[in-house]
Amino acid sequence: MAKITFLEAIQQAQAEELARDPSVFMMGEDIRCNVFGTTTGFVERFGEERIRDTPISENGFIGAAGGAAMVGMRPIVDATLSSFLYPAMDQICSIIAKSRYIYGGQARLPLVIRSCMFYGNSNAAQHSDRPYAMFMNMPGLKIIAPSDPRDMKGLLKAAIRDDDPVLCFEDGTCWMAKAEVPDDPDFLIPIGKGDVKREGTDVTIIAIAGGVPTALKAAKRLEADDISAEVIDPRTLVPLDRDLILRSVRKTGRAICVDPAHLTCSAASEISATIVEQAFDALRAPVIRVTTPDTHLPFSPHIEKPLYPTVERIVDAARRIVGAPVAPQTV
Amino acid sequence: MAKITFLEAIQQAQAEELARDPSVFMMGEDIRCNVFGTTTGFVERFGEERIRDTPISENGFIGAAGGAAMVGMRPIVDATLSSFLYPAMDQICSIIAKSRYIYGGQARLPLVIRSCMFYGNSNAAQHSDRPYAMFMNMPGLKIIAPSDPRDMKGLLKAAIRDDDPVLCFEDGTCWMAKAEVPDDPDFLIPIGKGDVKREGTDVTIIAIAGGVPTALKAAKRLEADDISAEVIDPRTLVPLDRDLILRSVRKTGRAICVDPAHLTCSAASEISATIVEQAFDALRAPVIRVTTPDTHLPFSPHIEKPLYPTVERIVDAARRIVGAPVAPQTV
Amino acid sequence: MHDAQSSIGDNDRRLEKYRRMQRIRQFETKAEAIHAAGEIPGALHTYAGMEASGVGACMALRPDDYMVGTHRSHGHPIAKGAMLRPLMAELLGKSTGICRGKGGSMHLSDFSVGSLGETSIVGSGGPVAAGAALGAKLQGLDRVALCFFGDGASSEGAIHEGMNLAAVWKLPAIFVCENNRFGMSTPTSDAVAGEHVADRAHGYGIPGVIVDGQDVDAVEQAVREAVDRARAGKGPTLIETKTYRYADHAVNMGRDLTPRGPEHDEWVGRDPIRLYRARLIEEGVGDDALSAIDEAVRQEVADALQYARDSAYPDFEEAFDHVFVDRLPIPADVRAHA
Amino acid sequence: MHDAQSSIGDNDRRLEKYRRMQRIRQFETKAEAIHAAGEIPGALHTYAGMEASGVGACMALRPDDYMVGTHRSHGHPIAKGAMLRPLMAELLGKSTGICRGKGGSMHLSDFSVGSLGETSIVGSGGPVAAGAALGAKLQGLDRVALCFFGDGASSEGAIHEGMNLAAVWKLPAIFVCENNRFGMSTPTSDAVAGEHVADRAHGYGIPGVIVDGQDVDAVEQAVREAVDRARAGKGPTLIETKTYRYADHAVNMGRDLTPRGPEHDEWVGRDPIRLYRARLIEEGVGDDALSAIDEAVRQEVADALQYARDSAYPDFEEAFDHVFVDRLPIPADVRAHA
Ligand SMILES: Cc1ncc(C[n+]2csc(CCOP(=O)(O)OP(=O)(O)O)c2C)c(N)n1
Ligand SMILES: Cc1ncc(C[n+]2csc(CCOP(=O)(O)OP(=O)(O)O)c2C)c(N)n1
Ligand SMILES: [Mg+2]
Ligand SMILES: [Mg+2]
Repeated sequence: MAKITFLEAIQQAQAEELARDPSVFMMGEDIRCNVFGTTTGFVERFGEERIRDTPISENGFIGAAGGAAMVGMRPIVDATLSSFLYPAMDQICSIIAKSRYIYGGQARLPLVIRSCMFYGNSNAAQHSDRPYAMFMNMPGLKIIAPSDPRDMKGLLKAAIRDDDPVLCFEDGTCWMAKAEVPDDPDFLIPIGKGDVKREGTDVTIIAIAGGVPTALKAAKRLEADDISAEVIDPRTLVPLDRDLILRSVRKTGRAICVDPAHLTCSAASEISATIVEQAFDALRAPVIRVTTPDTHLPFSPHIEKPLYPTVERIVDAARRIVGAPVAPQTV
Repeated sequence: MAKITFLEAIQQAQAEELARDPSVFMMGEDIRCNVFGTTTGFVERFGEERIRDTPISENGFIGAAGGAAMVGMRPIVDATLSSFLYPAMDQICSIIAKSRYIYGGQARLPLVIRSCMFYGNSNAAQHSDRPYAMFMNMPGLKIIAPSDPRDMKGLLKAAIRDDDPVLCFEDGTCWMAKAEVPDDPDFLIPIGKGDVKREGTDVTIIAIAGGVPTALKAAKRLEADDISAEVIDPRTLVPLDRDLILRSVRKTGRAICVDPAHLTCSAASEISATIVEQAFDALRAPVIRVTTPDTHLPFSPHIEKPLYPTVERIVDAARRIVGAPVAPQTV
Repeated sequence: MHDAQSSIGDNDRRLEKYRRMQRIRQFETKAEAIHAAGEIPGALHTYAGMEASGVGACMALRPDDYMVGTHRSHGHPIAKGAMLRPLMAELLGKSTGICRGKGGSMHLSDFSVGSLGETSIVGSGGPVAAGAALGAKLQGLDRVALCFFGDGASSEGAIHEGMNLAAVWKLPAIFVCENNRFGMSTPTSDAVAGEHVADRAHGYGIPGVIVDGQDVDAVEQAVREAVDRARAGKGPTLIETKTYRYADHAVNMGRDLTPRGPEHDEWVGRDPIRLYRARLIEEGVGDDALSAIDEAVRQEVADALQYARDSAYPDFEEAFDHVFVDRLPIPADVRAHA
Repeated sequence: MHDAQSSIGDNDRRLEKYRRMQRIRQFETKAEAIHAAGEIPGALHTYAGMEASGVGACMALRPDDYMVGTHRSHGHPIAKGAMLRPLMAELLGKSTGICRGKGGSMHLSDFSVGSLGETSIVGSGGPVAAGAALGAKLQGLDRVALCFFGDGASSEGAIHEGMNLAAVWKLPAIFVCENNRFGMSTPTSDAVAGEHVADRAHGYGIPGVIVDGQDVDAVEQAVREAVDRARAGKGPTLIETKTYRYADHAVNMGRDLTPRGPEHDEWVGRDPIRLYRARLIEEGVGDDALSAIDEAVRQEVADALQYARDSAYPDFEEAFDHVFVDRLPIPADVRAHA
């Protein structure tokens, strides 16, 4: 066990799997020069054939990952930022998500597409995307969105070993978080299993990616109001651990979904809809979504920052549904 | 008033707006030859400059629509099938949805991107997409998804006159439906207003696109059980007429969301989440989603067809939440 | 008939080319008939007129080489040596189909003969082929990956990106543009800038070759040179086969939307199978031998159809297979009414 | 200084070129300093070393011609004649910024000088420029649309599709590839197949021109020929300006990731502004006149910075403007805590 950052966890997971399995290789734009610290020492250790800088052509190299996977390789694609997945939607949706199905199981596509959600730092609308919900609507893609170094490492390693395509969304606001992470080279976190990050009895806060630390802070703050919040991190968005969420909501009777992405058709919406469909009998209050509203993200910092879920908004939502007094709101 | 089909409604809407406004023009693959009957007589009437066959390069010509709109044109893009929007996601999400915002209002992008959801006819997974939910998660795009010829015509005309980019999803299962449609060249249906397709008191069925006729049939069938179903068609998905939906659910206390798209992060999920968030007090039963499950669509007809929402599934859902007896289910 | 191509002797090789073209033609003639009779659901895009392009190209490949195709998917796998039974069963949507009834006419991909997808999203095979070539290179195998795409597809960004990637990484890939003069109803010259698609090669610093797509030997020769180059680590080649499709974009759709010109008759006059048959006879191959092939293929096609008809449709559960490696759970309400 | 370019006399035109290059250089030098001091949020990609490319190209355009640029967005609008105050205010995220604080350093697009977006998604300007050219054509205007893109961007499908579309429709578009030898840390030769990006033109049947990107006159001349061709309805041209960026991909990020070679010093020695200054003096322009411009620009930049600093930040409500033409409603809970 060592205390490492989220970025170091990515680095370790990749290094261990590259060392373990010669069919694993990496490609992406400018990965050799190790801009963010996730490929430290890789060229020296694994060589330029396995650590490949690509042309700026996301559809081309992400599709090529699909082709390489079909012939037995296990590519890890570093797509840099999630905003750069749009140019590759063709290959992700029509080839990677569907080839196994449309050819009746003849194809196998073990590959990982990593991308960072790089929001909150004045990168403006074209660089601030958090688009996992789009991909959740497309069958055939597993999706992980870890919120701490331990989950990051265990899930990424599991993703690299998984025989299905996995999209890995890495929340830039979590990059510098540190945690104890096992050194065991076979430390894996199973894809599809959520985690209770904090136990509680009055309200369940289901939080995604960068929403998790915010939710944990809110839970702490709610202690002062004598509100006991349980915080659940699904960690994997597809398949979603609906059972864990429902179990918790059946216990608390209340739910808040915290999601740094846009509101409409979000993962938060999906979780809310699942709860009302399957745990209605247990529900004692509306399910509240605390997300980024459906506006784009502006460059100017002081109008950008308040758009993301905040501790205050979560605390208010919790107070409201638990029946505690809430600060007055203007509409 | 004349009785026309859904396809004829598209044809009329386009013809009228092309005739009305010289800045309107059309482009798309093979539109001149009028494969589906939506451009009958257009080349003769409006000329090849305004009715343009494009190369097979969706990102190129959809982006070009964005550029043309920025300089004062009002392009109508016929993207043929919704499955072909993926290659154009880059331009749709990064340019068309965001340019007005990122340049602080300097740009205006009045354009319409039409595409048909061509499912249910053995077109297999790569040609059967119904991806509107993906675009609902991206701010900056208005989205219409009409279910009958009248709405189709009125909404498409409104979309062409709208100063924002509008995606128009045309449900192939509605193509041949006929209805009375006004001849008035200024007949418009406002974007953002839903419609009560049938009044009822026991349960609200909110249905989308091709789900509407199915829901109406189910409502009829439910009469036999003495269940009075109200059927609401949002018609526009962005902006969504949340008020209309909530008003109805507050009246009936029950809701079913019928959506021919995949379940996870669907429009149905969004509607359900909205209901539980804002009309929880009125809810007397779980909100049920009747959608296509999260599998791809197979070619073989008799395993494809049962995947879409059926009258039976809606009827069962209604019975279940109204408290009537339901056929037993195996899990 | 799906032996290792490399072990075929010279005479056999010629007969095998003839046989594969016949198999494509007869398979499709039958398919078209039963499609018209309503026995095949969905659209049917035939390859008639283009057989020399697919067969010539695939005969230059080894069985373990890879190939990626298009929506016009019947010709490529047969050219690469696929058996007809699973292909015909697929057209009928049967569970014995090569894609277990999931793919249908646009997706007759047989992975056992190296086909890595006949993808119906125009242009989308480009990156896949580059990736398969990359995989072979990383594995130290001397396999190549061949990508068929249409003239219309050349306008797609995916083809550009696939070619640039293959060229800059010197991947063992061959890009074969089957220029049949139309993309649906659009003449190539209305959609594709430049005189020849092969001219694009110059921009990537790779060879660009134009070949008579009705001459199976010429196509084979051109592709063989590209394959040799690819195996030698010298990178990809772009080959344009000038060819022609006889039928409408998709058959039995009503009117033919293809705006054919006066050159139509000339093209039909240069039928690749008839041309090759004449050449073989000129070279001394007996008419009998060829007619025997025709007859054997007729029987093979009839057998395939019988097999397809006798096969069962997939069970409903199978709709939930192959989304992932593990079968998906089936929602109770869907199952209840399936 | 943002007069109609076409009305500038020959001497003025030369001084104007010099002035615009100076405006870019000094604007960025100042921006870099205050970015280092933390006054500008986000990343800052400077254009230093490339001024002749942008200014030469834009001086061949009319004020009413269109232009689309990139993430390296300071140079293009200034080259096209934009005022500095709203640009500097934008860098500081102020509501008086050209994008009202929504865009920042990567998106300094000034629509009033014909700029239709400096888009930070690499390659995404290609289709937009083709579309603007199409719009001008449909409107019967003789305007052209110029698209700046990088060597790295040439690998994107969007650039290919934009060029093919423009070529096949003979649109009045000019594609200017600013080849500064790197895309981030990647040398052009590692990412872009073929010797020159301009070689791609052959595949589209359009002229491909290579020009010294450090020579503002040469760039202007090359672009002018392309513009004339475009206005005459003869379609697009692809021009590659061979140039160089001095700073790291984005400045103040720590270490310079650009793997520079021995040619670095040579490039720096061919500074486009110094070269042009020397040429003008050789041609008889007085050193005083040029120094007066330097000084005037210094004052202009200082004024712009003062203006930017004095400006207010946008109100929170503005975050909900410009998603659509009508302002979005602000959710109550978001407003309550903003
Ligand atoms: C991305 C995409 N756009 C459009 C289509 C519709 N479409 C199917 S085939 C076809 C024409 C293809 O032309 P070409 O590439 O020349 O192949 P051909 O049909 O001539 O063999 C089109 C436009 C599609 N399947 N995929
Ligand atoms: C689609 C996309 N992919 C990747 C990036 C990240 N990125 C920003 S600039 C850049 C390099 C661009 O190189 P080039 O086109 O040569 O322009 P230059 O920066 O050299 O001016 C990259 C990879 C991006 N912004 N957009
Ligand atoms: Mg063709
Ligand atoms: Mg560059």
